[in-house]
Amino acid sequence: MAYSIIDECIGCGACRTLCPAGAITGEKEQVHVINKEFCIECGTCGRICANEAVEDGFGILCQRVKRKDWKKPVFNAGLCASCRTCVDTCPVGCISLSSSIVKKDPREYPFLEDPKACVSCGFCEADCPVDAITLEILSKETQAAA
Amino acid sequence: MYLPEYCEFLSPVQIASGHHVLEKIPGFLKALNAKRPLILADKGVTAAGLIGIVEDAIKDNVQIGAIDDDVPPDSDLKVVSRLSDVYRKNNCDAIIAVGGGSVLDTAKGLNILVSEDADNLMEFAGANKLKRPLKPFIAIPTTAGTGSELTMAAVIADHDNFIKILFGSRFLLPDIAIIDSRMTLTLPAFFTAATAMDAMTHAVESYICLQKNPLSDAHALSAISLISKNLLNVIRKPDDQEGRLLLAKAATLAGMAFSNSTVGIVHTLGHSVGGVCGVPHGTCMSIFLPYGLEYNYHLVNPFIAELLFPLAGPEVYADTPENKRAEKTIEYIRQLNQDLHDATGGRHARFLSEILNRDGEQMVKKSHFDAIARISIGDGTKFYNPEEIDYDDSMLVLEASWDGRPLNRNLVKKNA
Amino acid sequence: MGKGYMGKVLFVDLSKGELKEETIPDEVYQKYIGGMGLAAYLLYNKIPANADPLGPDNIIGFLPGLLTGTGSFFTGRWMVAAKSPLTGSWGDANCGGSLSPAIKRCGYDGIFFSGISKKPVYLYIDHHTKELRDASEYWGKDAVEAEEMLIAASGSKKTRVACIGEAGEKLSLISGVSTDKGRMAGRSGIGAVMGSKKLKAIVLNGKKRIQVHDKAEMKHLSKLANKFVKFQVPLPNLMPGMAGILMRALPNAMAQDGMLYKMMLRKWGTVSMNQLSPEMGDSPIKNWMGSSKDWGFSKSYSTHPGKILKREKVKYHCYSCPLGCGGICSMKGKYKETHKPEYETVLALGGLCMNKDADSIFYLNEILNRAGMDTISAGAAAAFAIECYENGILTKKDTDGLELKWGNSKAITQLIEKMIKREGIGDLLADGVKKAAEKIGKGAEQYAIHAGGQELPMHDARNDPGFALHYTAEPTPGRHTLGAGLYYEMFQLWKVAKKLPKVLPLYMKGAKYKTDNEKAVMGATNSKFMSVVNSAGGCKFGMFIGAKRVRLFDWLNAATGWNKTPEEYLAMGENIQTIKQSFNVKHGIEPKNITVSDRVLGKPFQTEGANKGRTVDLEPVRSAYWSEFGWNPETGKPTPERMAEFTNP
Amino acid sequence: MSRTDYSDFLCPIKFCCGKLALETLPAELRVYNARKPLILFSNKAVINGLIDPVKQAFDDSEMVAGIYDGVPESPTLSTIRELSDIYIKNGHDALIAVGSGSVMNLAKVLNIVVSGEPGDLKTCQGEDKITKPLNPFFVVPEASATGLMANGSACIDNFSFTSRYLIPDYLAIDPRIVQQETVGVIIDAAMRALSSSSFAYTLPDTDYFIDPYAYLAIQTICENLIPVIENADSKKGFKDYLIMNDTEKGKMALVTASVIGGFISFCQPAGIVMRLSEALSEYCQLSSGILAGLLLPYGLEYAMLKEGYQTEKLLLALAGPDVYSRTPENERGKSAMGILRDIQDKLFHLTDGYIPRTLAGAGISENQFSEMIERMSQNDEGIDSKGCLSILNHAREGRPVSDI
Amino acid sequence: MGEYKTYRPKRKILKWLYLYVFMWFTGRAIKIAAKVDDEVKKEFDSIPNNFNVALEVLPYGPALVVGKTEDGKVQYLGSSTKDKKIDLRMIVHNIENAMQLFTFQESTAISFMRNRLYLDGEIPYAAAFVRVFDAVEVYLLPKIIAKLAVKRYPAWSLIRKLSGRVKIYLRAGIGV
Repeated sequence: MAYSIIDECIGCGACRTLCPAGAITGEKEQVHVINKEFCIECGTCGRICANEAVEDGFGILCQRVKRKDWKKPVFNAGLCASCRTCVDTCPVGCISLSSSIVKKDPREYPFLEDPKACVSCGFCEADCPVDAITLEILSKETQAAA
Repeated sequence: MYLPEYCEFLSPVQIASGHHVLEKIPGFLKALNAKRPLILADKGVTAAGLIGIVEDAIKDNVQIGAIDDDVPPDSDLKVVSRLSDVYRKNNCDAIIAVGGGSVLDTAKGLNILVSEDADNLMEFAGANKLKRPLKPFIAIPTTAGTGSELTMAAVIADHDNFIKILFGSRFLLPDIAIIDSRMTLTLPAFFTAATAMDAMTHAVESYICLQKNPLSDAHALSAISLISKNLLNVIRKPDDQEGRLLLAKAATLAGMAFSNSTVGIVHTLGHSVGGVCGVPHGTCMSIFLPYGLEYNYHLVNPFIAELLFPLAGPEVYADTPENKRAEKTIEYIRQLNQDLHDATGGRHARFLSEILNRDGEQMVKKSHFDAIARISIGDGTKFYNPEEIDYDDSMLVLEASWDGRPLNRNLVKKNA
Repeated sequence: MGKGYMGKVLFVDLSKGELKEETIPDEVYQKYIGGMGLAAYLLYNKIPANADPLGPDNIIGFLPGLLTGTGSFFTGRWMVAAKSPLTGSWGDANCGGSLSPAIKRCGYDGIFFSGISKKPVYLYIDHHTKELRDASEYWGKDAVEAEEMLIAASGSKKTRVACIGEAGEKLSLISGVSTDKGRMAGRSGIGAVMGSKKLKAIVLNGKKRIQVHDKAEMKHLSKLANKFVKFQVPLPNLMPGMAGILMRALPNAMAQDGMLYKMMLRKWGTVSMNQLSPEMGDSPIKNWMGSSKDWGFSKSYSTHPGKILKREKVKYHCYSCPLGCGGICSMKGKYKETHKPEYETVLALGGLCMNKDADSIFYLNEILNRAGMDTISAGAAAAFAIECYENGILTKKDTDGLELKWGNSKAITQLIEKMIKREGIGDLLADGVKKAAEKIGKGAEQYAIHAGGQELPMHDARNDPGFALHYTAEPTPGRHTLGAGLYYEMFQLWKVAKKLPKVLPLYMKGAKYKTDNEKAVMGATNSKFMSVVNSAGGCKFGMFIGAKRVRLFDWLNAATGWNKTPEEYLAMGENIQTIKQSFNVKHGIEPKNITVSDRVLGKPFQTEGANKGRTVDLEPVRSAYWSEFGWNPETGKPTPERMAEFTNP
Repeated sequence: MSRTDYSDFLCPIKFCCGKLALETLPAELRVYNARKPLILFSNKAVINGLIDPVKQAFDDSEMVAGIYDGVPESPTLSTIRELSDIYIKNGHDALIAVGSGSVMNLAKVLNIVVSGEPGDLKTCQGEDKITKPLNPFFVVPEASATGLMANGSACIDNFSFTSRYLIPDYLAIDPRIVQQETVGVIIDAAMRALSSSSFAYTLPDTDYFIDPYAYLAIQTICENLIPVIENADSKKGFKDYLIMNDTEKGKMALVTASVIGGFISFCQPAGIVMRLSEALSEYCQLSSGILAGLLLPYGLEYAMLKEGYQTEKLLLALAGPDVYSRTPENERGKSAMGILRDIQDKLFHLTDGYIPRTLAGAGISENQFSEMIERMSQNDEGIDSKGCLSILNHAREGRPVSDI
Repeated sequence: MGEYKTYRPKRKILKWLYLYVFMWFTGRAIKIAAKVDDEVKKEFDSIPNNFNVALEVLPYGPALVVGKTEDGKVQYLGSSTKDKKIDLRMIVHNIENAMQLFTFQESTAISFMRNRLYLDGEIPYAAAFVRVFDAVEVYLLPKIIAKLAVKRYPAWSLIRKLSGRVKIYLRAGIGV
């Protein structure tokens, strides 16, 4: 069930720019609107909204989470079957494949190519057929290094 | 109070009872989101003009898909498939069945066909074959007695190869049962007595048989007290609407009781006599009821004693001493049969030899006894009777009930 | 509560340029699952009888499988289906890559195109818009280049493209559709249908979520399958070749367990068969004339698996595949890299034409992928031309000066370049061997090896009679993906479904050629199972691992919430086969006329090589196979009442 | 026409109580074609170790069960969201709630969400807004079950729902579940059920379909409440493992009675005693059930005088046909009230004073009564405040109400 | 907050084995009783030929399949109902209820009445089969146990009971 924005919205537009599905429309300082048909329930708007003006399908207000505390995917190459499901399901496309993850193994494994773009929606963790992905708060250096 | 080690109770049918309930059917249909019902009945019901009453009650705010009233006395596969074409042609989306046991069974079979949109009923024969709730189905019983609007079973005959097919599932139950006093107002005295005794037997047997459980007992007790208070004055004053309504409610309560605590020997023998000699069901019930109590006397006499209170009322109950109450109950029932016999001018039979058909011959003859006994030991209700029944036991009871003399209890075979 | 499928399809009328969505009721999915089944049901009803395959009435559909994107493994294949211009019958081709989930993420279980567009167009769908866009600037570009330009134009790295190359544009009847820079859906000449409609490509970038009934059960089953895929034993490079020689020598055959083939696939991919098949007699040599003698160990050494593996830069996994049999190889010359050529390509361009030169095979593989032409048909056409030239039917003048001799790789390369550009002899051969033989005449038919117009793939029926049955009796003739004796052994369906014949662990080779009813039952079960697999988007390499290890039916139940038994699924497979055959009957195909040349059936039998003395008696097994489906054993046609069941009201 | 003119009655619950009742869960799920139930346990249920018997009930069946233990006492919407996520992600198709009222309440709201979509929470609010039957919902009550689960209403945070589709489809009462319970809780549940069924049973114009349920509830409570409390903590002898002894049967019967009481309070509008005891329970530490028991005789006498409730019928249910037939016509009402009062006395002795004999013992002062009655009469005018005041005063002194 | 785990049901192997042995023995005993005891033979005459009766435990439990072949001979057809023509099924809901039945804590009628056992097929033949089942139990078990299993303990002569019991135990246990 799609998310919805309530009247506390001050129209700052943060969610409009960040929504991976481009489902949010609205003018500056006006109350924004989420288009039910396009919303993919990734929860980004709920996390980014400064004064918590976003309700999820159940009508529960979403809590704001500071961007640095957003949980990002960590890939366990031992379990991974390199089946590219996560690459395809990521709405912002911040996961891509590289064959230099496991030494002497020509297979391509996923890695978080663009940590800033990741909106911590958790689709990769939910869709991975072998549960090889866990969402964790990335420490400073791993975020910079990737 | 009797507390069994394990018991089950279910009666998920909505009961709408009162004097002007038919007018509420459009509301019920809307709640079940149905718009075009098919009304089913049999010749007897239309002859009594009941269809007219139902039609006028709902005509102005519901479009009736179709009205079909040639359902034969015992329902048949071919009739059900013909009705399914009528249902589909008029694209109905609900069934309203007005009538007795056979109309309700036909309606149940029809509901299977149209909801699963199959065309061969045999796929669903047997127990628990249905997997989903069926389309909306409202039952309006017109004989205050059979209680078949509350049973989960439907029996449909297949006349080509002479077998009766049993369908058993919770989804066969109607969504709503309408108890309207106008439906039984014009029931002649003889039928009223027969159906009321049928209801009385349901209540009494469900109180004494193996599946006895607290809830069905409570229903049985209130059914018995309602019938015994109202039966005789309804027979004497047939147009007493209040009495008719209470009798109809009693029949429904008895139906709830016996669909959870199944009946025993009275029905075992009743079905067999009905099958072999074509005697109406109610009549056999009233005849065999005292004998059923006497047959099981040695196992269940404390329960029979408890029946005296709803039957005879507080005064008689207080007067008869503890150990005599069971005898008194049986004697009271025989007396009730006798009063009904007089009130209906002799048409209400008190024992087998008295059963006469329309043109006066004896329907049951001693020569039938052998066939009746053999069929009775194969009847489903036999399992639920406290005491085992075999060929000789049924012969013993048939002999006794031929001329109405009480059953000699020590002849009954007991646990060796 | 998800159901695994999206419940909608998109119909595009190219003549009017309109896009119309159509919802599909749940009952249709319960009967035809999706993918191949859904395509068969819709196209059977919507393509009018004897419509011109290259005309406006023909409809081409792109469909994902039902299980695509649901968390199951081996289910990333997509289907393209239409009336085949090559065979005039039901045509379908399927391919891996990562297009299948992209179709589903646009919210559709199938995208269908009818009519003909006046100017070249391509369909663009993303989360917000779906429209036909002008493709004139891409028309004429080869498939890989067009794909790169279209992805750049769409502005998102996640866009997936399926497009045709030059061959499709030039309506070559052996052209196909390419995706992921070279994964080919090549058979049945579907590329020509796209070309005839002036449809250059479909460009998809949807973001819809795929909901599933029981996600936890899907993961439970996927982890089970992954355990078997990861089990690997070290294998030396020449092991397959040696095994081939051993299998040729032994009088009896061993029932194959899919795990062995899985391990070879995981290490080398399908090229692991490059030496094994010719040695054991599974590969046709020298236009089906030769035998394992002509293409010995030394000749096949140049393309043995180890050599191919050395060129492989990185392994390639299709979407949702844990096995990864593909690869990207580096190349010298004009094109720097190409998809690792498959076993079929290597044998069609190698053994079939006696061409030993591996570099030419790599180069031809790349230019054929870029042109969007089916490598098997191209190799078969080249072999056909060489044999005609050898027997004087084609003179030097006809071949514009090319010395078409067995193994002359330079001449073969130039011939195929001509076929792509339809120049001279190339124009003659670009429509497949059957049309070429008709145009040349002078008794060239005997050298044209095909079934109903479709060039035969690189599996010799004389070695496994199951192939002969599936080449001729199937609604789509000449296909090696639908079934064979070997496939039945590896599927191990008798472990999950009741009343299926079991395979003896060890049996005499002669037993393969007996025409008892059990062979027909095995063949029918193969076809039914593969219909279900193709409808669920499954890849047959995954299914080879074994039905109890890779549990397709349990995945289907968990994804959709149904509670169907394996027998019910096989019955649905039978339903889908019957629709395809009804499509053929509706379009005037006579199933009993679809035959293969005697050379393939071993009449007269070969005197040397692995298939020495082997002949295949096809007729009795074929009619038994047809009666398994309840079709008429003589004509192979379903009864009219059965066909009436499929016409929707 | 009098009120018997129209009555509408529906009890869709399938009761199943007794030995091996839990084992019937898989069979019952098969009837609904459900294959994967989600079982919710309250914290208390987990402490009492109820998980194992329920789990073993599913042994040797083809059903995979999802076990979620530790449903919080006061659930919020986010619990619903988490549970519905689990329900949908694991493809469950039926709900089984084990334990006390709060789990049942949560399960009903969860069933609304998972049968349709989360948006239904908003659209189905209020009275009878649910249009179609929901997914199967089974209930395995603990002895402390307050009967709340049997009625068709549920509420969470600020949403409240009432509909006949919320009533559970199946109710399994199993001795293994009903065993561990403290005496106070049993009494509270029993007295609440006794008061709601007594009012339903003695309605001026009897509703013949509610009567059997009410009659049974009253009869069971009177016969079993005292014996069960007396040997509540008796250990099970060897014989008891084979055949159920009376206290076990008694406990099961009491739970059935409290469930039926809950169901009746859903069919009938709440009686004067129920409303008063709800209000009173804020003023003292006694629970509303025990207060209802205290007020019952006085409330009934008042109702008989004011609206002509048939209290003489009550004697039949309380004492059985023998006593009923022997007491003459006019004293039956009085002796029924007498029985109710001496039940109260027995409870006073058994719980050695915890349950007071009369309202005085509850420690509520005079002016608190009047203040409470004003507050009550604001929100629903139907209250006859003078009558309530007299009931409370009589209850305080323990003097039967003889005049209004 | 609570945590969630799926519980995959375990199989009760011991109880299954107990039932398997018991049903196997009872099945063979029924076959022999049909030859030895004329009352049982009369019951089987009322059942038509080529008619199979199965007492089955859902979902995986053992079954007791007894039937009459074309020429009227009573046969014990093994303990699984897979691909056999079954005309009458007496289905026990789960293995616990079957244990109640076969450890005689509940008689056949009581377990039928408590809906632990339900019928799918012709009722008259089911009644006949239950009578046969009771007769065999009277033969096989001592009186105090048989009384629990049967509604009414028949008043058979001692000779008939003993001779029948010896024959059945011998033929069913050791004989073919």
